[in-house]
Amino acid sequence: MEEMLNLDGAAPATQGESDSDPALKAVVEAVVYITDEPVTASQLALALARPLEDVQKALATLAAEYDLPGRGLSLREVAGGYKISTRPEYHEEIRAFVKSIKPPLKLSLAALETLAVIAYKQPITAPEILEIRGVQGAGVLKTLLDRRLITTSGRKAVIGKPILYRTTKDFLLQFGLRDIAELPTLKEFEELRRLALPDEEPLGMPAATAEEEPSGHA
Amino acid sequence: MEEMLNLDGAAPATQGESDSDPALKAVVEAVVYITDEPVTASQLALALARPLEDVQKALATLAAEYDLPGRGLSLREVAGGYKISTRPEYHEEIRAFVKSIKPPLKLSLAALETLAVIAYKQPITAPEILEIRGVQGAGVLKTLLDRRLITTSGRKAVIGKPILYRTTKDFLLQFGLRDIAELPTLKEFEELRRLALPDEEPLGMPAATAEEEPSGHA
Amino acid sequence: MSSSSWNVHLDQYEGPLDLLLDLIRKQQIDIHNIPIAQITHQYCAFMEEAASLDIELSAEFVYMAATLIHIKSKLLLPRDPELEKIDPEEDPRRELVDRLLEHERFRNAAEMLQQKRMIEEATWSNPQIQSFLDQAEDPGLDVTLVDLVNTFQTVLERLKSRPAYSVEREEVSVPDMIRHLRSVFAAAGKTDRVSAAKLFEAQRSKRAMICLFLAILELVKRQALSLVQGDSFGDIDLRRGDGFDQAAEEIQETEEEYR
Repeated sequence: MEEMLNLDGAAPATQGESDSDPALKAVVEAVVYITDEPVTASQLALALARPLEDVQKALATLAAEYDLPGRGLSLREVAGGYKISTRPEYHEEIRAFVKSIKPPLKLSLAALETLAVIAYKQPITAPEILEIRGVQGAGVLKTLLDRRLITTSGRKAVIGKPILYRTTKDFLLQFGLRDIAELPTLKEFEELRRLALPDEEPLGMPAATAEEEPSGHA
Repeated sequence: MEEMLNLDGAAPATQGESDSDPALKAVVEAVVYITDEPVTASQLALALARPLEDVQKALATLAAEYDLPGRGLSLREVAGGYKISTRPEYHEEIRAFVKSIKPPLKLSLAALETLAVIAYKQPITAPEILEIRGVQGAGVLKTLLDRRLITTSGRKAVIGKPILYRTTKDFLLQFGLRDIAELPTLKEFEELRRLALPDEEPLGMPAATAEEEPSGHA
Repeated sequence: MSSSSWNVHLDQYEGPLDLLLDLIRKQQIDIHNIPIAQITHQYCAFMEEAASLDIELSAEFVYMAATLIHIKSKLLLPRDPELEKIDPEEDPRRELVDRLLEHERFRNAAEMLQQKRMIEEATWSNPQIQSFLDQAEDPGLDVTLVDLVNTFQTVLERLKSRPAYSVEREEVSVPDMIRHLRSVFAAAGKTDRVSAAKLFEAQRSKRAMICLFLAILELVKRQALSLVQGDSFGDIDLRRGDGFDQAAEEIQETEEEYR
């Protein structure tokens, strides 16, 4: 809120604008608006023949401005580039107006788990995935490949030369991730559980989800 | 202009907010963004179940905000409705940008089929490709040659001495392969297709390979 | 915990790790100190229940049961305290616990991905790049390696479903082509004329063309077939003669003998 006032009210002339060239910011906004693939700072710098830092500054300013309350759109970093989209909280209202409803990406829990294993352990082979998951069933790999969420990534130099798999840019796009490093570490998951453990009884947070989730997704 | 001043300058704390509900303004912005046809105030009022005046006020506020310097987009009334578009003064830059982005490799289905046959059966002659595909595909080879995805590779020692084709280094680069041996075999893909693998590998076996890699991301 | 309280989930355990984890978490058992006898008992009860309900459990479930029993017996076996001093044995449950914890982490990660996906699904973009693109551009496919493999599979499947004579070209012979000619004329009906060019164009291999050519030559020689040309430089047609069927049959027979 304070930030908004700062930017919007107090500073049409000075502060809000001073840290990034308004003309450059305007062009950058226009370009990000039209592109279908997230656009990177270096693509912009190259095409507009402007220093990379200036472009980065413009993008940061824009992202902050879109982040203000009272905005229905967001400009954020996904899959290494920037894109404009509507905010998830207005999902219900917007739905009525959207022409091309994107088909919901229905993934089974098995597919999501396999995807998680690949995301964290990539590049990884099918036998390794099966070993971690403790189940046979490479069927989900085909689903993930067909949906372009994963792709092959060479072969592992062990007997049989099994194919290695890794996640794709589409994976980042569809899950709204900046890059693979944005995923919380597996250790963090452990800590979340440990933190939540003491009051397991009353709230039962992680235990409850562990119990109920399978029924929901399966 | 007056409106803008009103909104922006004079009223950072109270007034700017008071004359339009920020949540409504946000939804309206999102909807105007998502619709391709200009959307009217009454359409919005109906769909969002809000009084027409409130919607009109939100639209006016939005239009004024988009009109501020440093914006690359405009939200204005066109043909009785509102729509968001890029500002004409940035069209040159947008076009330059669109031209600069390297388009992803796009191939017609015929070209992709031919490329797939060459990749798996190389070196191969044009009649042999035709034989496998069963479809006449004039010009496709030329497309692939022009894009440097395939190249000629001598002639086959049969009647007519037809030219042999093979894939190139560019092909490997394009598909992220180190060498052609990394190409997944059809058998491997066939196996993925089957939902559950028969227990070819006792569960314990792949453990050895998995253990080599616990360093991953975890 | 009675066995009936988990049978609602029978079909939901994708693998034994899922089941074990659920047993442990539901009973708030310390995962680092699993009462292996109790868990093994419950696990086996679950398997019996599945069997009684005719639910087919995969081989991994059986394998896990064996693992549990093995751990249980190892724990029961008294260790020589002197030996323990020199070579302290690792807790036999250790490996299983590690696997369970890792499995749980990925289960949580999967849930996290699911949430991220739900948020992403609730956002929309409306790129306007089309209005800045060259309209003439070829709307091709944006291809990946997976597309390449899938495409090749499609091509091969199509190849399999094509008529046999064109597929296995090594098998094509002169008698095959005579048979082919007979069926073509049969289909042509009363006209008795067939375009030679079209016949040749329909062949998918050089060998097939040669066999067709030889078949025609043979039939012409026997005057069962004649070649007609409407006007100079016009298309050449094949015209069926009176003895066509008989001659065709004879050639087929003799050729067949040489094979």
